Amino acid sequence: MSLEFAIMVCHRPDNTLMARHAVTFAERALALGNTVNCVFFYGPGAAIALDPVLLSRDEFDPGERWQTLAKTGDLDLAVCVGSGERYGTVEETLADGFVITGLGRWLAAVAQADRVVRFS
Amino acid sequence: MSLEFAIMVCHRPDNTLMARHAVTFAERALALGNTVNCVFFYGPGAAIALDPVLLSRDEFDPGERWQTLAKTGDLDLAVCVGSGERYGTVEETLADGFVITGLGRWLAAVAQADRVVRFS
Amino acid sequence: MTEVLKPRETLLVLSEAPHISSRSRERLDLLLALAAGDWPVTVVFVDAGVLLLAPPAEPAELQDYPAGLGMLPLFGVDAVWAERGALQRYGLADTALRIPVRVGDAGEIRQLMEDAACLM
Amino acid sequence: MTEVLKPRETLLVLSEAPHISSRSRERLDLLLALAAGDWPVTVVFVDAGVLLLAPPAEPAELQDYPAGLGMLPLFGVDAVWAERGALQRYGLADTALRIPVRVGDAGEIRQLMEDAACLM
Amino acid sequence: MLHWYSAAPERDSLFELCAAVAGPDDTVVLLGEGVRAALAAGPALPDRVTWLAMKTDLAAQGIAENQLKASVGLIETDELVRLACRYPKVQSWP
Amino acid sequence: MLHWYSAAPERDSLFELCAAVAGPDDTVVLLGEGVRAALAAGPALPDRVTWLAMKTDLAAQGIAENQLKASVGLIETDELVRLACRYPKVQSWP
Repeated sequence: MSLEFAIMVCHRPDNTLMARHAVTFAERALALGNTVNCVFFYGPGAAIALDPVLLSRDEFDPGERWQTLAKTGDLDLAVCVGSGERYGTVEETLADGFVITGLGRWLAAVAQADRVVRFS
Repeated sequence: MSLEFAIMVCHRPDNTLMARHAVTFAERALALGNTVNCVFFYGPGAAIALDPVLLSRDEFDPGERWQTLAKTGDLDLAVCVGSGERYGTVEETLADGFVITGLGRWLAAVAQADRVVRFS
Repeated sequence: MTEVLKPRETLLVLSEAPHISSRSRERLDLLLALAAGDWPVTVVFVDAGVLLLAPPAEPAELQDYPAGLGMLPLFGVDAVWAERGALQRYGLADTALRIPVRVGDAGEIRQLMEDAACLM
Repeated sequence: MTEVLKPRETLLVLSEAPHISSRSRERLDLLLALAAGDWPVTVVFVDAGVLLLAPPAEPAELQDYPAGLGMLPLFGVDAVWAERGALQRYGLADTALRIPVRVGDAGEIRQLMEDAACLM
Repeated sequence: MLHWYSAAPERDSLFELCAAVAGPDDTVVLLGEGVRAALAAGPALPDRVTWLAMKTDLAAQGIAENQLKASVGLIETDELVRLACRYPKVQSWP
Repeated sequence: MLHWYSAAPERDSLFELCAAVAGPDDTVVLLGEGVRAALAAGPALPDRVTWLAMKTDLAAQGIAENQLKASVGLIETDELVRLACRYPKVQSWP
């Protein structure tokens, strides 16, 4: 059975345990035959989408894993505009592969999804 | 009696309670006749020094209060280079009034200070 | 996006105290976005999240964002619950709160989760 | 800076678990910087911070930064303490730790704080 | 219902609420910091509920399997995905 | 010795350690989230120690003075500065 997931990512980038779960969950959900209609970066999660040229996250960089996944699958990496403004993730500092959107994008994804999950 | 303080600021920018304490402590320590030889932004505290043009911290922006204080007193606002790289605070994104330094700057401040305090 | 937005009965649990991280603010923003979008929404305040319900006693310096709760009745949201044990622990059991709430324990909170179509 | 750096007997308390925030990493970096700078330093692992002492069982994906503790003996730091209750709580009381530690309770930790010239 | 518990279990009050809310058909997955609740000396885990913990988080925090309560099962991500498919709803704590 | 306690007091284990470490001449200032430890229904505060809480943090979290233990004194920043001058060392928790 193939299900459609909407994934909210709200953990801080330096919570490497949750960071790894969120991206691995998306990878494996796809690998097991499901779809992911939206990954929504909300709250502190917006800082995951900072351009890697500004960063040196030597321990584990969730942003790069998400970018790689977005290149291979048809994932939509949506950063909440309000959260981005709080964490310095704006058009000038946004990593490739992410887009800045409003909460409406998330609500549309939830309305359509079979499963809604949140990594916090 | 006038004492010399070295202040380490390690709280996250969105911990508005601690953010307000750290800057108010520095303001009042000076007002009560003491000196502050260094304010060292370490760990998540490095994100306080992000350029406000990239941010909209509508609730409380500790960075602006620190900038104001630095203009009026002779405070040294030093951002740890290693922490800055983890939080996206680098020369291109650094707010006015802050400088990027190594941990050696902090150790020198501690060696000379009468009092060492940390806001975490 | 061409899909028609079908709002779903959604439950939000708010568990974090105000002002110590952006989390409580962002959960509240999400709640208000759902309510403003006419989603049928139920909210449960648990653990330190019940402090969002406490009457305002803010110093003006911090934005009183929990005041946004006052909009819930205007949006027709009346399914507002609070955890009994938390109200007692935080000294709010006999206090006039910002908005009227129904008080529930674990069993009632569980029932709310079962009744919701979507947990966010 | 022209002042001569006078190292001071410094005590660091490490209380946070690895990998769930950058805090434990940054406290460890600070410890190693002090040790490398020949500061006389004492470290006490308390609460979830004792997990930094657990033998490595990391998946290779996360950098094993607690391995840096192995440098402490090389720097001549042998004042390494751990909280007895925390070791028990986290199942480490009878485990071979990364580095040798002395085990203490609240009374001994207090004495270490009294003996230090500087608490960082 | 499926629960994901990722808060620090040292925060007793939230953990106790989650354990009280979870019902007989529920599964609680401990992940992130939450895995520390699986430690033998950790909080009580009511046995009407199925308790699971993410293996990688235990390893990353230096927690060995012999330090855990016997009642906690260990899983990896594929099983987490399957659980999220099997249960219609996931409650994330916090 | 002066202690600044700013962790969430719901994290029992760290709060208990701080309370056990603090001695008879010590003052513990509760600030940030830590002020919730001053609540009447909060953790036990040993009375050999002087307990203070930052007034602004109580107000910001919606905690009224009549919800507090009577043994906790309330202070503002000037007093925090004076305490940091009076005591040679401050231990920040965490």
